[in-house]
Amino acid sequence: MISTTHVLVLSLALFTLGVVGMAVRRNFITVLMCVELILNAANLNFIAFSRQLGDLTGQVFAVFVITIAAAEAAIGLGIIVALVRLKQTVNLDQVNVMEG
Amino acid sequence: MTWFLVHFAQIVFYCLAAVALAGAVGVIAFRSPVHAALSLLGTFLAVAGVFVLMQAEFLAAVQVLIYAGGIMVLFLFVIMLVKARDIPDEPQYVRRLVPAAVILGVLLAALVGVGLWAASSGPPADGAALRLVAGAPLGNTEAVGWSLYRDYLLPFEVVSIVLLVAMIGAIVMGRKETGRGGAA
Amino acid sequence: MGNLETLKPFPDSEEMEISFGPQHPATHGVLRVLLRLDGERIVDAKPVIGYLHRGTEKIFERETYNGAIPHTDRLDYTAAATNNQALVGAVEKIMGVTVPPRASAIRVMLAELQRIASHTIWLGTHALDIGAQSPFFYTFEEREKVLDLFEEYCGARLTLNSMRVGGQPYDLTDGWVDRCRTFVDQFPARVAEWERLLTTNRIWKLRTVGVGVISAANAIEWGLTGPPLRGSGVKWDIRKVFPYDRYDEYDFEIPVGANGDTYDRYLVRMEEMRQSVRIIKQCLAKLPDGPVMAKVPKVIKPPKGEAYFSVESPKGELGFYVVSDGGAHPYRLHVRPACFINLQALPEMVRGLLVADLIAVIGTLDIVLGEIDR
Amino acid sequence: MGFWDLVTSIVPFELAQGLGVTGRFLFKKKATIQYPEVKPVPKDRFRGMFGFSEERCIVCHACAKACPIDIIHIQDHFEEIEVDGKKRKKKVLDRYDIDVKRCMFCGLCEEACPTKPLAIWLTTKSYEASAYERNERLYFTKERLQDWKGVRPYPGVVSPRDGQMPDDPTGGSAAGRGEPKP
Amino acid sequence: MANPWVAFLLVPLVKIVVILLAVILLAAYMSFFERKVLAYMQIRIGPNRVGPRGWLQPIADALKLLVKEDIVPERAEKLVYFLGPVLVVVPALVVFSVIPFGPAFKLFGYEVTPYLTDVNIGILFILGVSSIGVYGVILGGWASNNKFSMMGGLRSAAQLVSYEVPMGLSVVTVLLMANSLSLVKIVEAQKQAGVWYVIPGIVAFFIYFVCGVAETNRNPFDLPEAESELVAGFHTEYSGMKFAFYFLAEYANMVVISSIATVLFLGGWLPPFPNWLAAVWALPALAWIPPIAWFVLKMAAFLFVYIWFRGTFPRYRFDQLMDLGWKVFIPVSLVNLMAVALGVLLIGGR
Repeated sequence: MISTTHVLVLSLALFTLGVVGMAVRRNFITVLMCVELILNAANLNFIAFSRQLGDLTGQVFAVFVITIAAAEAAIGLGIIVALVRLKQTVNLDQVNVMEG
Repeated sequence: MTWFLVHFAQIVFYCLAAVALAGAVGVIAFRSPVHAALSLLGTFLAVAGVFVLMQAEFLAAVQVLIYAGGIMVLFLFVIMLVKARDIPDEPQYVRRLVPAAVILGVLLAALVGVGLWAASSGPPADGAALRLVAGAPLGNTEAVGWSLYRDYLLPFEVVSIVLLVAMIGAIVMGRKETGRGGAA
Repeated sequence: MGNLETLKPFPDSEEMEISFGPQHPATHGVLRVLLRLDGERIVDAKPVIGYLHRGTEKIFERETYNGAIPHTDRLDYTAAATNNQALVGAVEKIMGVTVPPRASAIRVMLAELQRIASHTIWLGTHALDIGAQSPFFYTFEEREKVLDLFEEYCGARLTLNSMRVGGQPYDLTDGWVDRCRTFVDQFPARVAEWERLLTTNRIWKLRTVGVGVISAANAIEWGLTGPPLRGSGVKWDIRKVFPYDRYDEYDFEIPVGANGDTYDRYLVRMEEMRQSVRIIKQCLAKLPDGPVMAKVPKVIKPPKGEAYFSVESPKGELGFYVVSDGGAHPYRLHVRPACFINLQALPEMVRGLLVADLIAVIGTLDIVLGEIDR
Repeated sequence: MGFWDLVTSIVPFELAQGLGVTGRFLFKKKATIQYPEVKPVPKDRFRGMFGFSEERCIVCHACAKACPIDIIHIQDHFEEIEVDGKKRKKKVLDRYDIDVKRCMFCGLCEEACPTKPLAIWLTTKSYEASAYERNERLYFTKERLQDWKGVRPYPGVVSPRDGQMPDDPTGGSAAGRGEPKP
Repeated sequence: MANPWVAFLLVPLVKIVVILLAVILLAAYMSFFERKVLAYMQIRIGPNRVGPRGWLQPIADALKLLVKEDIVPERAEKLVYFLGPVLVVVPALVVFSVIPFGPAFKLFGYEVTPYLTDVNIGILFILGVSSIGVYGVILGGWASNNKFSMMGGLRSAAQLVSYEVPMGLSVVTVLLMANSLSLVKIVEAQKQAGVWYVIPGIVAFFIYFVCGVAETNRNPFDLPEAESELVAGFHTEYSGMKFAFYFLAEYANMVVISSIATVLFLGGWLPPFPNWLAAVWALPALAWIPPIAWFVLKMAAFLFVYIWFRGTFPRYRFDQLMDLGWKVFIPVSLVNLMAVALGVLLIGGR
C-alpha cells in the first residue's frame, strides 16, 4: 500500500520542477508545459487525498482541473501562434509590448 | 520472493515516480521543445500510472486520453507549426538565483525527508471507501459519474462553458486576420 | 522558371516552398513544380520543365522525312499514332499528295484507337492520383486490347511508327477488322463500368467539381486546346474545324463541358472515348478498298516551302510546322505540342487551391513530359 | 425529386454502387500472364530480334541509310570474282553490325531493304534480348546476327542460321518452311 | 494455482507472448490478404511467387525489411526519428491486452481467458492508449526533416485528433446500452439483450467504422500517406525495420479497430443471431464452431471491408476530410448519442 505522503512528495517534486521551469525558461512553449506540470502535481494531490479520505470529491475536481488544463493549453497555444505571427518569436523576454 | 508480490504496488509506484520526475526534469532541461514535450508526455503517462495505483482508473484513462492524446498533440502541433526548432539562449540573470535555489532546495529536501519518515509510520490509506457511493459498490467510472453529474452539476456546466470560451478564444487567436489588425 | 538560388526553405514563418517533383509519383514523369505554400494552400506554382529534353526538333533536321517518324513516336508516347499523323500530314501538305481513301480510313482508325488508348491511360493515372486505385488496372486492361490491335497492324505496341509520307506502310491484316469490331463493340460497356465507379461517386465529385476551374475566355487566351479547352465549353476540335484525313465524312459529336473544372474535363474525355468508338465503327462499316500508299518517290524530297499541319491529338492540338529547302531532310521542323501549352495554364488553375488539388489538376491536364520537353 | 435527391445525398448509394463494381471484379477472370512460364504471343508483324542473311545481302547500304539513329554499321570492299569466265567486281561484306542496345525497333531498315526476300529483317516474336552488360551483349556483329548468341528466341522461333526465313513470321523451324540453309 | 507465481507471472507472460505473436503474424498475413484481395479486385492475381501460391510472401517481406539497410537522413532529429516507430507500434500492440477474443474456457482444469486482462475501464483504456499512437506519426514526420513527411505528420495529427471525437461519441452509445466499460461485459450484455448492438446502434456503428478507417489512415482517408500527394507522407524517409514498424502498426491498428467493432456492435464471440434465432432454428452446427472462430470471422469481415474500400474509393482532400469529421460526423454522432440515451431511458427503464 502506498502511503499518501509518498504521493504528496512526488506531487511536491513535480510542482517544484514546474515552478523552477517557469522561472528559468524563457521559451513560451516550455513555460506552458511547466504549467501543465504544476496542474498535474495538483491533480496528484487531489487523488491522493481523495483516496485518503475515501471521498470522491477529489477525483471530481481532478476532472475539472484536467478540463481547465485543456482550456489553458488551447488558449496558451493560440497566444503562441498569434505571437509568432506578430513577432516571429516564442521568447518571453522579447514580448514586452505591455511594459510601456 | 513473495516480498516482491506483496510490495508489487510499491515497486511499481517507485518506478513510475522515477519516470515522472525524470520526465519533469527533462521538460526544463531539454533545449528542444519537441524533446521537452516528449519528456512531458512521459511524465503524464507515469502520473496516469500512479492514478491507477491510487484506484482512480477513470482519471487515469482521462489523463491519458486528454493530456496525452489531446493536449500534448496540440503542443507538438503548435511547435511544428511555429517551427520552434531552436530557442534562444537563457538570459544571464538566472545565474544570480543559483545560491538561493540551492538553499531552498536543501530545505525542501529536508522537509521531504521528514515527511517520508513520518509517513512510514502513519496508518495505511484505504481506497475501499471510494467504491461506496449510496451504499452500493460501484465501478470507479460510475462512481465518478454519479458524483460529477449529481453533486457537482453546476461546476460541471461552468467548466463546459469555460471550455467553450477557451475554444472560441483559441480559434480567434489562431486565425490569420488577427495578425493584420482585423478583428480582436 | 523559378530562380532556384533565391529559394529559401522557409522564407518566413507562414510560407514554405516545396520542390514538387521531378521525382514525385504524381507528376506524370519528370515534371517539377515549384510550389509556394501557405500551409497546404498554394500561393504560387511554377512548372519547371526540361528534364526529358532530347532535342527532338534538332534531331528532326538530320533525319529523312520518314526517318523522323519514329522520333515523333517518342513525343507523346501515349499517343504515337496521332503524332505520326501530324508529321506525315504536314509533309504531305507541302508535297500536295493526297492519301488514298483506304489509307486515310486506316489512319483515322489508328488515331481514334490511339485516342482511346491515351484516354484510358489518362483515366487510370488520374484516378490513381486522386486515390482510386482500381480504375488504373481496369483501364489498362482495355488499353492492352488497343495495343494488341496496333501490334497486329504495325508490329509495335507503343512506338508505332505506323504511317509514312503518302500513305500507310502496310495494309490491314486478315481479321483485323473483325477484332477491331469486337473491341469497339464491348468497349462502351467498359466505359460505363468505369463511370459507375466514378462519375456519381461523392468523393470523386468532391475532388473534381470546382477544382482547377478555367473560364472559356481564359482558356482561349492561354491557348489551351483539346479537352482542357472543351471542358470550358469551347466547341473547338481540329477534326471539325480543319478536317483532315476525311474526318468530315464521319458523323460524330464534340462533347463540351460547362464549368471548365476537372469534373467537366473528365466528362468530356469519357464522352470522347464513346465518340471515338462511333467514328471507328463508321470506318469499319465503309472501309474502302484500294491501295494504301499514294505514288510518292522512294526518297521524300518535298518542294521548297513550308507548311503547318495540325491534328487533334488526344491531348489537344498537335501541330507540325515543316520548312523544306527541297532536300531530303527538313530544314526546320517545329512541333506545336498540346501538352506544353496546356501546362502553361497550371499556375493559373491551381493558385489558391490545395496541394491535393494540384495533383488533380496535373492529372486533368493530361500532360506527357515527352511532348513538353521534346 | 427533391426528396429523392435529399435521400441520395445522405445515403451513399453511389458509393455502394462503386463497391459493387469492384466486388464483381473480384470474381472476374484475371488478366495477368505468368510471364516467364507463359509467354505472351506476339503478333505476326511484331518487330522483334533482327535476322540477317549474308548471302541475300547485296551490300546496298539502304538499311543503314534508312536507320534514323544510325546504328547499322556496314563496311565492304570489292573483290574480283570469275562468273562464267568473265571477271566481275563484287561487293563483299566485311562488317555488318547492328548496335541493338540503341535500336528502337522502328522497322525502317526492313522496309528499306530492296531484296526479296529480305536480307535484313526483323524476325518476329523474339523479344527476350535483355542482358546485364549492354555494350557487349547487345552489340550484334554479322555472325551474332545469324546465330543469335545471347538472345532467347521465342518458343518455336529459331535463329537465322538454324533456318529462320525472312518471310516466315513464325520462324518456320519445325515445319521447315522454305529451303533449308546450307 | 497454489503457486502465486503461476497466476501472477507465468500465465500473463505466456498470454502476452501468444497474443503478440498472433498479432504480429496476423498483421503480416493481413498485408498478404490485402495484396491478394486488392489484386483480385484489380483483375490481377497478386503475390504468387514465394512459397505455394505466395503464402510465404509476408515472411519474405519481413526478412527483407529486417536485413535492409537502415537509412537515417543526415539532418534528421536522430533520437526522435528513432522514437517515432517505437511510439507508433507500442500502443498498437498494447491495446490487444484488453480485447476479448472469446469467453473463458477450461484448459487442463485451469480456467483460461483468451484475453490478457479485463479492465473495468476497457474502452477508455483502448481509446487512451491508441491515442498515443499519433505521436509516432507526428514525430516521425517531423524528425525526418522532410517537408512531405512533415505535412503528412501534421495532417495525421489533425485527422486523428478530429476523428477521435465522433469515434468516442459513437462508442458511448454502446456504453449506454451495455452499462459497462468492460469489453467482456459488453459482449455479455449483448448476449443477455439477445440482440447485437449493431441493430439499435446502426448509426453509431457506421460512424464508428468510418472513423476507424480514418483513424488508421486508410483509404479513402489515407491522406497522411497519400502517395500521389505526399510521396509516402510521414514515413517517406523510413526504411528497413523502422518502416516495418509503421507498417506493422498500421495493420495492427486495423485489426484493433475491427476487433473493437466486433466486440461493440457485432456481439464479439457470440454466434450470429444470439439466443432467439439460434434457438428457433436450433442449428446445432453453429454450436460446434468455437467462439474464437466467430470472433475471427467477424473481424475478418471488417478487414475485408477495409480492403474493399481501398480498392474502390478515391481519396478525400484534407479540408474535405476535416469538414466531414467536424460538420457531419460530430453533429450526427451527438444527435445519435442523445437519441440512444433517450431510447435507453424509455425502453431500458433506467
